[in-house]
Amino acid sequence: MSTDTVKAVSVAPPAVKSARARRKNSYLADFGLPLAVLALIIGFAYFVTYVVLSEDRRFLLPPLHEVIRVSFLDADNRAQILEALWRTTVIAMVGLFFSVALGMVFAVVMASARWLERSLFPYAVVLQAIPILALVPLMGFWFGFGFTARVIVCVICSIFPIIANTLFGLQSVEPGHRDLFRLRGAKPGVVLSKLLIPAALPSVFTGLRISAGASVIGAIVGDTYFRQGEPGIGILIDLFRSRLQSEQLFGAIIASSLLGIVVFAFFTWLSRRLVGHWHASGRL
Amino acid sequence: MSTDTVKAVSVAPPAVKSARARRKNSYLADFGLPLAVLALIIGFAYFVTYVVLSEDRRFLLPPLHEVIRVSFLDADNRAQILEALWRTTVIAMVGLFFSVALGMVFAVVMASARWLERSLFPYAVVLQAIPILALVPLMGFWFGFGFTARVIVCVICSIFPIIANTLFGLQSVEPGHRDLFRLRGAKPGVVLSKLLIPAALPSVFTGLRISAGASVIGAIVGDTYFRQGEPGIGILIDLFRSRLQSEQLFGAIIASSLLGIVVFAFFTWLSRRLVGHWHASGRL
Amino acid sequence: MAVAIPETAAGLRFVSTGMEYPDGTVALEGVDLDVRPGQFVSVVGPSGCGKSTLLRLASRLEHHTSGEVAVDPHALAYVFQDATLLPWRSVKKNVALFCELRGDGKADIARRVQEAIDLVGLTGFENHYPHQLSGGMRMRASVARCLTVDPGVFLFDEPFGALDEISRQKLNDDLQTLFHAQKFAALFVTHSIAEAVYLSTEVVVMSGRPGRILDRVPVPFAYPRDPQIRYSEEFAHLCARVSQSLAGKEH
Amino acid sequence: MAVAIPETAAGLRFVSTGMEYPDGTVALEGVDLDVRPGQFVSVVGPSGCGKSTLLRLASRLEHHTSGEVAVDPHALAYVFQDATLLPWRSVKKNVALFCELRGDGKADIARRVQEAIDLVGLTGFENHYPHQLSGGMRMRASVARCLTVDPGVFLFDEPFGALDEISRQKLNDDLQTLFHAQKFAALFVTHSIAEAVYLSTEVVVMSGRPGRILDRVPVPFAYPRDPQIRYSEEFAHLCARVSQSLAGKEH
Amino acid sequence: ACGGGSSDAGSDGQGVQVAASAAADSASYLADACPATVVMQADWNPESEHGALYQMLGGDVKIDTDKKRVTGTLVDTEGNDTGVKLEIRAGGPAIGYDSVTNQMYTDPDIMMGYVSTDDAMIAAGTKQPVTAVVAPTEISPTSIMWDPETYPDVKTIADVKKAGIKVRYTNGLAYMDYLTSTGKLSADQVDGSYDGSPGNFVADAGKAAQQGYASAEPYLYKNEISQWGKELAYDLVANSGYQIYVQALSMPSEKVAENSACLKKLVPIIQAAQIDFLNDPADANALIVKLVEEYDTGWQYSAGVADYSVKTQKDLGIVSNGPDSTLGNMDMDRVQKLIDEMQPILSGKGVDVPADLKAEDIATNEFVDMSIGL
Ligand SMILES: Nc1ncnc2c1ncn2[C@@H]1O[C@H](COP(=O)(O)OP(=O)(O)OP(=O)(O)O)[C@@H](O)[C@H]1O
Ligand SMILES: Nc1ncnc2c1ncn2[C@@H]1O[C@H](COP(=O)(O)OP(=O)(O)OP(=O)(O)O)[C@@H](O)[C@H]1O
Ligand SMILES: Cc1ncc(C[n+]2csc(CCO)c2C)c(N)n1
Ligand SMILES: [Mg+2]
Ligand SMILES: [Mg+2]
Repeated sequence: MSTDTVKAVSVAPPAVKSARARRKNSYLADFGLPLAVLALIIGFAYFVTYVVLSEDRRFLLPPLHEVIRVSFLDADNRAQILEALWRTTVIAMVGLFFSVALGMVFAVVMASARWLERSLFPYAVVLQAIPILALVPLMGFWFGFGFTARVIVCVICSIFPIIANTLFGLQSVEPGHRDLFRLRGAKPGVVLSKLLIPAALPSVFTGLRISAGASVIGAIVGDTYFRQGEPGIGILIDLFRSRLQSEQLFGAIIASSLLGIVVFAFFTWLSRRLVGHWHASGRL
Repeated sequence: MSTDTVKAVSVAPPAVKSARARRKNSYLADFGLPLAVLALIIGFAYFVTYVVLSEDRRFLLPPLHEVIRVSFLDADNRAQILEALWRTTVIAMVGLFFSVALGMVFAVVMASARWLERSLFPYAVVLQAIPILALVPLMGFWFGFGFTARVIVCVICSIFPIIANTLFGLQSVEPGHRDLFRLRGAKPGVVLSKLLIPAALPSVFTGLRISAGASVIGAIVGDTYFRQGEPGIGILIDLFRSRLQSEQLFGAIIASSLLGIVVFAFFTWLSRRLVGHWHASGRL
Repeated sequence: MAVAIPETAAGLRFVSTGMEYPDGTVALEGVDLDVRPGQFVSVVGPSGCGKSTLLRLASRLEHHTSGEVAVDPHALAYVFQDATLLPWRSVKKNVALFCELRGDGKADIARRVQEAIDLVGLTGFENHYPHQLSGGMRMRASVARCLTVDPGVFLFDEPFGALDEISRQKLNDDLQTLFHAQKFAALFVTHSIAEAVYLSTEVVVMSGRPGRILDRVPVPFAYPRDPQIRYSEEFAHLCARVSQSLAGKEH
Repeated sequence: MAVAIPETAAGLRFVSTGMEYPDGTVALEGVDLDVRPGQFVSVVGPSGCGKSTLLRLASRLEHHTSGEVAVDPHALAYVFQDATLLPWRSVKKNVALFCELRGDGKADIARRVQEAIDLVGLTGFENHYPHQLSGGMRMRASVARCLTVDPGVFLFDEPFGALDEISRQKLNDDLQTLFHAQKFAALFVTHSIAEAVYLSTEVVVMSGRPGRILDRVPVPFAYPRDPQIRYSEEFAHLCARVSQSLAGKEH
Repeated sequence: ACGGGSSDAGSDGQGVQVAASAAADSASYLADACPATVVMQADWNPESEHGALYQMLGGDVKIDTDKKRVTGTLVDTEGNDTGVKLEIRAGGPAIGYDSVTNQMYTDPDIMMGYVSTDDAMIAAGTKQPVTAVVAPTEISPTSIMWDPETYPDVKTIADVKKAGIKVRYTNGLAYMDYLTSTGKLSADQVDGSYDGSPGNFVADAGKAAQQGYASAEPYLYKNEISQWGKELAYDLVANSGYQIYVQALSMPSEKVAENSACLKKLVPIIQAAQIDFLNDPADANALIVKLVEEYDTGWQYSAGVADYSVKTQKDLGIVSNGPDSTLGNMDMDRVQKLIDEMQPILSGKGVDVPADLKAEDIATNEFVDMSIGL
């Protein structure tokens, strides 16, 4: 034990003003640094556009301000993109709703017995690993080529993370907590609502964060194969691509990415609200 | 406290022979019941084939024995499917490898500071929510239309669950365990290898289970857009589809689903090996 | 091995009960023990001898591998060795859990919960979450949870081990009052011999692993017991006897 | 508020230290305490008074909000109130953790680990996992982990609370021997007044929340202490004084 | 096709034999005017609609099964070596369904590619202008087809509209914008989900009509898709007034001038090759079938469909001289008419086709040998 080390760690208490300073610091970290990273990425995009790509090839990644100007400042284009985005959003949300509802039920059923897990999990994997493309005519035959089929595609794309993470959450429930309920002879429904669901919630939210993006992709994929009814952003992306409209193409991509981020952010916020007070994963 | 209740719970100890009986029972539950469920599903498929579908629509879901006969009992067809499947497997595995490696690094970086998480997570979401279709020309320009691009598509499809679940695992590390390492002034690398990774492992495996199927889908999607180099099962699916070779189409779908299940089962097995001795999620 | 369990049995009964964990650890061997309503049996024994296992068998959370166990599982309360509070529930909601499970009315729950919280001295911490409590406070919340349900069989696994002597003595007195009033069957694991003697109708001394019953020390004091009996000679005598049994000495 | 910390300080020093948790709970107020190498200071006080908080400040795992804290963070060992064993490591590997973190050689680790395991009486359970242990065994594993590292500052948070009297007395004696040999600075939280007096050079009595130092009781016995001093009159006298301070009575 | 390498077609009758070298002063000696390798980007997998290109390959072809490209000596109508190589790159799936225009603007090695008039207009509107230098195909084989059993009274696209039949087409193709904007089909009867697979058509038993190539799909559905196995009826989209030059060989407009010397000699060779192909498609068709097999991108092409394709190209005048006696030239009035009709339609869809776009901006007959014709 040397003198120096002790001197080194003689720590003055945080001064009174530090609370405000810390908050300021946290604002900086919460918003400033992420914005700095965003700026960096935008800078990189411009670098690619203007330095890496020769003029002829600039359509591969058009300048961002052009993308914004053409896609979002032009009223017609903006309306077109936002309308299509809205329709995709509806599909994605309906799909996600069913994914969450069905996925959690599926997981709860599987968690209730090992043989059920072993019997059912493989089909969940198949559902996830199956190329949707291959099922298009069959699904079209049953569900038509419109809203229903698109929602189903979205569910297929986004249900598995919910199942896997809910199941993980259910299996991670502390044995001591289970004992507590067993001891008092709690009914399965009560165990579910008062123990299993709350305990699995942080995990479920992780599943939701994965499914957020997956549902958007699912809606876009569904758009691609099932084109009856109102066109969504997937159709628009296809269209812009075949019409070589790079700016609008990237505009549509940005719009659908933002949709993914918004859904993701929503669940992050919800998770902080619901589990932040007791589980670290909720404290972003 | 009634007399009856006590009588009711007077429990004789499990007899000595019960160990073997229990094992038998568990074999039944582990293999018998899942097989029964499989039989049920096959029965349902036949029902659809022969009862729901009229004869000229039977190609939408051909009889399973025909699928097997044409796709797997015919040597040529089997060779064709297995060869393509093998190539897809290679892509899926290489892709999954990078997903796991990059995804875990990404998660560890994000877990190291809140501002990093807030700064980087949105881009992971974008990566996941972006329609790959839209990036085809840009990726083709940079990475060609072959192996590299296909692996990248596979990574894009399968990295997010790894990131999200690893991050969740890292955030769920018990504060007391962190204290243990902080107390002894452990270096970040040591904390990572001796605390964070082991503690996050059960969660990481949940991510791997999701990514197992996603990597197969990613490889098939990559096949669709990047057809230079050796063709995989995705191309075959496309081919059978365009020729309405239903039996082979379903054969190929079954083969790729089995690939998904095999990868999934491998990680389930590995998770039992690695975390089964201490975490309930590893004990399937 | 079919030992007849008397039909009139209530409370707890172990008949040459043994328990071997799947990994081969034999935790208990040939335990014969009866705890009837109105009996307060304390168990003392070396760490790892199978005391918690005994309580887990009594609660049917674990299953014995030989002999027999009979227990009235209704109205069973069990203070676990760990606090096992639900981290997403505040102290108040944690304490309310058992009442909720029983389906009590809201007002009734609120009253019982507040009484129990006041009793264990957690007043003012009703809305705190478990991670905001000290170790002893967590155990007290856990005890409070069990105090809300008027149990017929009450199992305690070192409930007051994490408490200072003063809190401990207060809770001992409160528990004794409760026992005297409700006459439940109590099985109480503790490491404090004085506590065991002060509370119990009988102290059971267990041997090291595998746990067997080494000695049974009946405690003749009548309830309610005056805290001052702790300083009586008979009390000291009983403690010494338990202590000697524990140390493996014949008496 | 810049209190000069003597440059020669080693061990631990609190200078009018206070600690308020973010939720507003004031855990400590104006604590002045010095623990030099060769001093063994026990802390007793009511549950929830801030004893664990004091140790967490001493270990720099938590930060004080007023006053000053000085500590030599090297060679710090801390037996937490919970066992905090890593569930994926066997007992042996858990006990080896601190040695591994220090980068000891394999043979050295194996030797130290076995010594520590033997000392706490877990021989035979080296390859068990934490969930296969009893509560007391887990705490002993946790103590063993800290015994492997020859600490300069040793913090204990009720290390023996979950143990029976016999194991406890044995570990008390072993710890005393260790202290006498190594002369570390020890800060020891316990609820057993006898244990505090038996082990310490000084017993510090804390008040209920917010924790302040109510009384300091120096213990004059020389080391090594004969277990028999527990039955001496002076020992009883010291215990009584601590007990009274704890009960809030002036002495 | 293993290892992703290349293989020689050999001299077993696949491809046209190289007879001799063209004299250095002959019209078909390209070495002094053209790049050492002339690279052509096709818009799809090898098919008989691309016959002219494959006809120009000598017998010494090297097939890159990895990148889906074929290279060989560029030979003239006599089979003489022109002194340069010809590389034909497969399009469609081989390039991730990217557009030929994009490919030409990304890879400067590509000299020419197949671009249809409508796509050239779109390219002009997105600042990737291309100019067609020769149009080997006179009429687009793109058709709407339907089941004559279900709809015995339907003969034309106008009837399809009248009958209100759903029409499945591939999203993004401009011809459908034309048909719907001009009221030749109604917007609510079309469905852009056609992805090349016959599954949906067969599954609803021919209730809907579907897009298809007149030179391929009728044969395929009758002979190679056993679940259908019947005749299809169809009507060319061109019959409704949508007169594009499909698969016209084009290049970025800025490159036309610098390549004019080459084009002057090369375009007549292409014209002649198309005529040679129609007269004797056997060698080129054999190569096409072989390439499809070797490329292994999931596309299938039988000798039967290749023969049917050539026959249909002749019968329907898909490959023909058109109104004049020259094969390969473009009727600039026809192009201008299409521009005038399509400009407002495309602009309405958000594609900024310049209002003053002229036929000359996207097509030129400058290099066409007016004397070459069927
Ligand atoms: N889940 C388990 N698997 C295997 N062995 C176990 C398990 N739980 C406990 N044991 C073993 O059973 C024995 C008795 O454990 P138990 O928890 O009943 O002890 P205890 O008397 O309560 O000890 P303590 O006073 O330390 O709490 C111990 O040796 C322990 O290692
Ligand atoms: N993380 C926290 N957030 C808020 N309050 C806390 C936190 N940890 C402890 N406290 C509060 O600080 C006070 C002191 O807690 P501490 O754990 O130091 O008590 P203790 O003296 O160790 O008690 P015990 O003997 O029961 O272990 C308690 O009132 C407790 O509620
Ligand atoms: C058989 C056949 N099917 C699809 C295409 C692909 N394709 C290339 S250009 C074009 C649009 C024509 O206006 C289409 C559909 C093809 N070439 N041949
Ligand atoms: Mg125990
Ligand atoms: Mg404490």
